[in-house]
Amino acid sequence: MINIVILTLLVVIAIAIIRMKDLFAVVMLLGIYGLLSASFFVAMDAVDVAFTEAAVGAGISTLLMLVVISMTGRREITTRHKPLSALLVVAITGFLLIYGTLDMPYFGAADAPIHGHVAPRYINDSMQEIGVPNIVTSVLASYRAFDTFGEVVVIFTAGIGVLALLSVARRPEDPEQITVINDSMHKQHLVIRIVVKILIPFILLFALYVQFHGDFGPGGGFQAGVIFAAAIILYTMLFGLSTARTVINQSFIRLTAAIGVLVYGSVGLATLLSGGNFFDYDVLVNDPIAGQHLGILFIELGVGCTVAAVMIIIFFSFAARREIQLNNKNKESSSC
Amino acid sequence: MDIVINISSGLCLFVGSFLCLCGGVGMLRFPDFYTRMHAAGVTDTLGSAMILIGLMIISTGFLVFIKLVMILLLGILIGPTTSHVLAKAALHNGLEPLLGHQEEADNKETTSSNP
Amino acid sequence: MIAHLPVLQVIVPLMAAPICLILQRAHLVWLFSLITSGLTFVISVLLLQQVMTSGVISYELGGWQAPWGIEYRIDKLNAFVLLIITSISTVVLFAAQTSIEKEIPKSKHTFFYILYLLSLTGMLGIVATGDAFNVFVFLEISSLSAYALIAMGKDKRALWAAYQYLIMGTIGATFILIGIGLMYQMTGTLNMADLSERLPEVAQTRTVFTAFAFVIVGVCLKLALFPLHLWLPNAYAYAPSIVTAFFAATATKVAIYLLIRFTFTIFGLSFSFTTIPLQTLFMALGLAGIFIASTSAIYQNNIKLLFAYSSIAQIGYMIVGFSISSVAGLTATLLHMFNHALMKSAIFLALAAVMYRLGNVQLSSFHGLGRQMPLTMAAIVIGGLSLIGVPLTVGFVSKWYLLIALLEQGSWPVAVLILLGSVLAVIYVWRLVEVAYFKAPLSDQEPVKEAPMFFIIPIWTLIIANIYFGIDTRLSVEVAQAAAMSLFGVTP
Amino acid sequence: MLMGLFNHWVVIALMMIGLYIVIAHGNLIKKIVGLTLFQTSVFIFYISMAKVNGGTAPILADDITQYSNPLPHVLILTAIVVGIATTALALSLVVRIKETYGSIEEENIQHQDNQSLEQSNSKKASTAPKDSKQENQA
Repeated sequence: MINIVILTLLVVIAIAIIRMKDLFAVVMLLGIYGLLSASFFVAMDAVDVAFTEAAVGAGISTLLMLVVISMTGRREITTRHKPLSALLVVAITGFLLIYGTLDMPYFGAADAPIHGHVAPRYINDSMQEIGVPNIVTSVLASYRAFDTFGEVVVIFTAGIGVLALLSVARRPEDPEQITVINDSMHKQHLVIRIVVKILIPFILLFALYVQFHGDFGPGGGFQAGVIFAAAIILYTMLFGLSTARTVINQSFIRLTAAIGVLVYGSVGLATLLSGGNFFDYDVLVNDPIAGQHLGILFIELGVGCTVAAVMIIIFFSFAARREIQLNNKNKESSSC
Repeated sequence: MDIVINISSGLCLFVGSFLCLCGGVGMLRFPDFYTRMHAAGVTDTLGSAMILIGLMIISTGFLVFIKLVMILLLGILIGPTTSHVLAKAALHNGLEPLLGHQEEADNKETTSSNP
Repeated sequence: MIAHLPVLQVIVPLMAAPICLILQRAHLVWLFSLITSGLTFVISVLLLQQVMTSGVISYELGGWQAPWGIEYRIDKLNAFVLLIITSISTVVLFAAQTSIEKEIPKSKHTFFYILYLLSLTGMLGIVATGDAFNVFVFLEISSLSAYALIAMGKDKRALWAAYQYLIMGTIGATFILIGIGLMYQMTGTLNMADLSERLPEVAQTRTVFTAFAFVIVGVCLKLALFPLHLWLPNAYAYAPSIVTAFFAATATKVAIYLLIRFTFTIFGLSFSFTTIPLQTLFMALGLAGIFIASTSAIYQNNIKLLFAYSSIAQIGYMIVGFSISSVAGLTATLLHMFNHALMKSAIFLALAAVMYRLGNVQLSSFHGLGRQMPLTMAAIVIGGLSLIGVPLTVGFVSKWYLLIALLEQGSWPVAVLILLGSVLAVIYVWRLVEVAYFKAPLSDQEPVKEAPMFFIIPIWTLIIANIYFGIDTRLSVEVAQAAAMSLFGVTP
Repeated sequence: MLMGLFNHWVVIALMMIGLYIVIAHGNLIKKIVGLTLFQTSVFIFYISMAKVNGGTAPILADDITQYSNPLPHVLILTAIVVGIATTALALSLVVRIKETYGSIEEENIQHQDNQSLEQSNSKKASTAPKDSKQENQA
């Protein structure tokens, strides 16, 4: 029953998103949509997915959109164009999908073909073959390790793409001005700064917990990477980009992103050199189960590194652009 | 013993959910941003705390208990901070509280609700 | 290591990309990516050899048996497409360093090569894999890098073109995702070979029909098939010239490969062509594409835009061959994939050289260019002749096979239309030739020199291949025919 | 049938709302929001396929016999990551578009593009000889 309630809420939010013109509200609603769908995933027993969706849908993507809105303005000006043809396309697509559902197995049916054939092996044998209680982790990191490799590369690609589009040659900034800005901000945001200072170590600790606890409960490299990045982003938002950049060096973070992918790939190359197929962890150590554990540990580490690094890179790139825009505006207004 | 645990936890849960509900009603009924935020912030902090305490009482394992304590600490730390930041941001952007204009606001509400 | 070739094909460029980020120095990175791309070319040649002699290669990633783990499955079709991609990528990359010097700011060169390698990885991954979901993942790698690469163009319209491509591409990818999900729901498996065995049991259900429709529409969005082509012209016209040369030759080929793979292997011949009137639909769309795109090409003044429209028309030819659904028709499509890659990459590389010397590719800048850059212009002309389908060029070979396939089916009206389409190609190529050879150079134009060696060598390598494969057709036809036959389950 | 398929239908409605926003709205950020909505709804669709009545989360424990299907979860984990990667790239494109075009409304941008296209065509056709004359005079 809970799923129907959540679905109804989702529909309400989606309609509200269509109707709203204030982009800030739209983005906040999208964040809520992400969080609600994460709760729906929990109701559907997909705890790992829920964790990721909460971190991504309600966290990172909302944050990025807010940064962009602060640069581009928050009003949607034009009214909808060509609504009729859009409606037509959507209606055809929707009816085709509904037509397709008519022969679909019912929701939650245990005898649906989807639950036969491939999936039972994961559920029944993964403990003997891999020895990790969280089935999602064992499928993700061993049976379908190559998909996950692809996923890491997608994230890496996004990071490089954002860098290629937004990176700017760093100009030497006036250090005095920065300290002045920092001081003024310190007075403004005293409470939140202190709270954040208390929180950040715990967030980082939690990220590590998620990273290494992924075998037994929901979690893993991706979620850990996002949480780690969230801590750094929080720090950046409060203490300024230049301060954060002195803490985390630009080229160091790029190196981390590259190394994450390389670590993941090297596990595969190591298995090749030990005589197995790519990502066949069995051959890493004498005992296959121990080999699987070792392989999963390393690739999760690779995922964590890359994801955290790329998320930080993306945020830094956006923030740097924003800073430059603000600087230019300030100069213009002062010169006038 | 079981009965005591169950009743006390149920009581906590009930109070917690009641407070959350009050927060929701307050969000809808209060006149301006600051009072609404007050309703949401204060009642939700206590409401979620009560729910967590209720869950702690019936929690079985030690690990679950510790996790709930952590969530509670986090909530207590973050809830008021966010309310503070929200209020500050609103004030900074020039949103005035409806303090002196209470009567006007009341009048408006009554006129708008009586067509 | 021979046994691991299928995975190395994808892993080599993939691992090279992050190493490039560590190397940092643009010059070094160029050399490194060139070597990497060359290596993938060698691997693909070895793979093709292996497949032609000993049949299908199956490689189980992670050592897990096929439907449980991910499988790489190389048959004649993918080995052929792999060869097209890697060869073009290597040749184009050779000219990359010189070309992007003037089109992309220095600080972004490293990122350019990384994205180029990632895009190559994505395409190779799509082609090599035997797992339906893995296709989606690698599709996204290649698309994301493509969006970023296109946006690096120096014209501001590149940004808008990249954004439009991103929206259309993501919708397409999500459609494919929906289709894969529906297929998975009805069969419980994601492996392509396994799907093809289990789909016939449920082929009559409405869900499988919907899955088919969504996959086809999604692939056609990526393919820029006629009504869904709107993103392509601007994306190709305003991207950096090297990127255009690479994508025009490879990206659409990968999409056509996917279309063939989904219709022939996964859903099977009988389902794809008998339960659904796909044949007539694709025939009509292909023909419409040929005529409408060729006509719009005639009116373009930006030469890159002109040839981008011509690409859409050429996709139309491939789709017509595909829609015949006979061995001969499919052979023509595969041949045209190969041949079109050769001619379009040559033409766009030559345009990159023009861009390098002149800074733009407007028609008016071509005045008298035939005498100033003789080698480059000659390459464009030969490429154009190939597009038209003049004998002794590769374009003739594939059109010949297409016509034979059409006449075999007795559909001579379509054959006449195809020939008419070639007339349109004559017109748009002639406009360029006329300006370049029969008009005096504008007096305000600085006389320009011939393009540097880094352009001339790759351009003429491709042009010579154009002529060689136009005369000696044994190799390309043999492979294409074998691939087509294996898809129809006919033993030669 | 109504109860069995109700879930799917609602999810399809959500997908279509997302798709509608992408196609019909002109604001670039709103389009990205629509795209995210569309993708998230597809994720919901996948995850509801994996549910087994009476099943639990696929984390092995001693006293549980029925688990939900773990494979769609894995696929969607990957797809979520792909989604955020696309969003990040799209947003960076929007930032650049705003900087160069000064607007994030589709109609406005299209208008500017058409103008510049016409300009370049007419300039090349009509002003090129004029320029050459000027140069000759100089």
